[in-house]
Amino acid sequence: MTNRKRILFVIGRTPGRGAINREVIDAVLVIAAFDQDVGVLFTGDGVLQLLRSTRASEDARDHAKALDALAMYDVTRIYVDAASLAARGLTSTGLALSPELLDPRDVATLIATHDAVIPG
Amino acid sequence: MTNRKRILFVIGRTPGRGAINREVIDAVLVIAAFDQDVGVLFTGDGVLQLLRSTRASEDARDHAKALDALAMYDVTRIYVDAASLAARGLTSTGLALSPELLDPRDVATLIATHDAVIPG
Amino acid sequence: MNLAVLVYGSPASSRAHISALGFVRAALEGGHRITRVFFYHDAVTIGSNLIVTPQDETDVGGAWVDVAREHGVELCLCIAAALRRGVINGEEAQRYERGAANLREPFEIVGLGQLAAAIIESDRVVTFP
Amino acid sequence: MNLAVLVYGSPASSRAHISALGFVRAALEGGHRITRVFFYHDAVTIGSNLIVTPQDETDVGGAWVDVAREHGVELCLCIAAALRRGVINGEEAQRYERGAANLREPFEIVGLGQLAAAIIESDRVVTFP
Amino acid sequence: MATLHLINTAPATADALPRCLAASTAGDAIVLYEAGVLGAVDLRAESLPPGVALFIHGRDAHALHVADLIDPAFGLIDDRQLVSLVVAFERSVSWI
Amino acid sequence: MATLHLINTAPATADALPRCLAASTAGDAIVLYEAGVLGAVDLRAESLPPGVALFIHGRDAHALHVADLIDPAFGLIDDRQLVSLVVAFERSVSWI
Repeated sequence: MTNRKRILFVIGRTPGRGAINREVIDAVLVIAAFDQDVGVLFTGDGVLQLLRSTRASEDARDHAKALDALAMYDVTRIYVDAASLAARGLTSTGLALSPELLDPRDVATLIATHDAVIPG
Repeated sequence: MTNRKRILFVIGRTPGRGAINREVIDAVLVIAAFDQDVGVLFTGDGVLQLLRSTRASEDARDHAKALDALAMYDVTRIYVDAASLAARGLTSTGLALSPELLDPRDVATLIATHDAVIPG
Repeated sequence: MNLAVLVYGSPASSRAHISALGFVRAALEGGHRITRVFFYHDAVTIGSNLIVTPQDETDVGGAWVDVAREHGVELCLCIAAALRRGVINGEEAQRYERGAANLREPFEIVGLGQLAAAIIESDRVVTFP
Repeated sequence: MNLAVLVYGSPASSRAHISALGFVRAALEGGHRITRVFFYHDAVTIGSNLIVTPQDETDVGGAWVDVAREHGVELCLCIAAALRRGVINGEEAQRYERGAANLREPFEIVGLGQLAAAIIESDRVVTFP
Repeated sequence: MATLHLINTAPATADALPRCLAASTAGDAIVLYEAGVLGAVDLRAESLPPGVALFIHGRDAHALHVADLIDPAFGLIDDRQLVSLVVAFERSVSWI
Repeated sequence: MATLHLINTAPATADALPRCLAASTAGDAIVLYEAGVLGAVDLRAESLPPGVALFIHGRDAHALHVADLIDPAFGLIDDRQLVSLVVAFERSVSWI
């Protein structure tokens, strides 16, 4: 397909809400499989999807596996909103997927450099 | 039925969200029809259900009618959380159902004087 | 103690059913009595027998069915909420001229009066929004 | 202009469908092209033919059907989301051995690839969460 | 480069508006609709980032009875105008 | 007279916790569960109203990976303990 677009997913929901977060990741993977240039930004309570712990529930481990599939589909542009982390008392240390840390100005630029933005 | 309880509904959702607000009012009416002593507290974004305007949508007029049915079922103990009004820049002037204005301490007392509390 | 349990949240986009299941199991094991669980609002969609759960996900409706079978708990969907969301039993399907019913047994469709009775007769009411 | 429209919210507990319907009608009247509307997450429950809408409430599914018939817009439910929430067509009902199907025509059940194609081919994407 | 930002959640039930404001730049526009119109009650035009326009869906402002509480500097729009905005901007972002 | 308050929503997506804290009195208890556990991250025992206890559902704190970020003064509970609390208090209120 010659029609290669830059598509950004903006993920803002807490983890552990049932099937809905899984469905978002499935959409990311399918669009990546169509050979599009896909980025994923975690913002708001969505940043919590990047936390990991050794005592994770089965649910949380399943979601971690789904997120890890992103790299297999060459979705490697992963970003996290630094202000959302800070507002929740979190740091970027040890986050899954090694996201690029963006301040609000960077987020604006990120959005402005994509053809379409899909919330999740 | 000799088993007469004091039951408080605590309504916290914005109006206009579809059937869900109507379903809450239906539950209030049915429990009132069982001859219980029912009170209704509007709090958070739920206080917006008490606003009225002349340019209301059809939806909003239907909901107003449902609320007005409360009085027909003798649900006359209607309360509104003053702090929630203030936080939204609203005053109690012109609110539907003429609710009693409660400060946070009054809300605590109201809850403590009911046998069961149902969110809505 | 006699507990009334209400569940409001959607099974697919909230944790309400997971939380309520954990609570109900622990309460029954603790010797408390739960006669009925009431599903209201979007929670009623749990009572459909047309849900197909992917193999690597929990069949939440099935977990409720297990609780009902093991402990004799009634699983009650409020009728108005269920009809609005397309969960219907044989009787209502006939009344509203639908070609099929999709209620998963032993879930049952009841009137709001049952909810009122459960609240009135219980010692405690717990809601999972 | 070629618009892709995504709807996420539950028909019974959000305004997503009302907002999306207003937008889609205005866009079509304005001469824009909407080939398909995609329903994802809880929005897929709109495609059930077992929903019974009370007489004093709007039949939102029927409003979508009208838009589809008048303007040739395809109403697409994403398959994984639909199966999880108990909306199923004849083919899937057979595959998963369900006694009935409940898809309201002309809603159709499609794969996520159709969503991808619509996003890729459109000039603008609008989502109603 | 300009982006249309859409918000349908109330300030009390989401932090979408502050995140959206932080990520808006001159030339962008914001549309508040559904419960999102409640975000306009506490907002003054002066508190928007420079060069960012804000519109409010009139249908929803009336449905929630807050049309009279909103800074008249903000324009009330209908679905036809929402479509025009979606077409005029290069992309739209729904904040959840 | 004592009340058990239940909160299942995150601070960013609901104002349930501040409303609940304002309406709690000595002898009450608060349980945070599901995304509600996120409210505990910014909370210290000293900032609770006097005489109000706060518990956090351990399953959800672990599922959201925030168990290590929470003031150890708050107790982690399981479903069995949640049942005990519901029974021990005269009524429970789920804040939405």
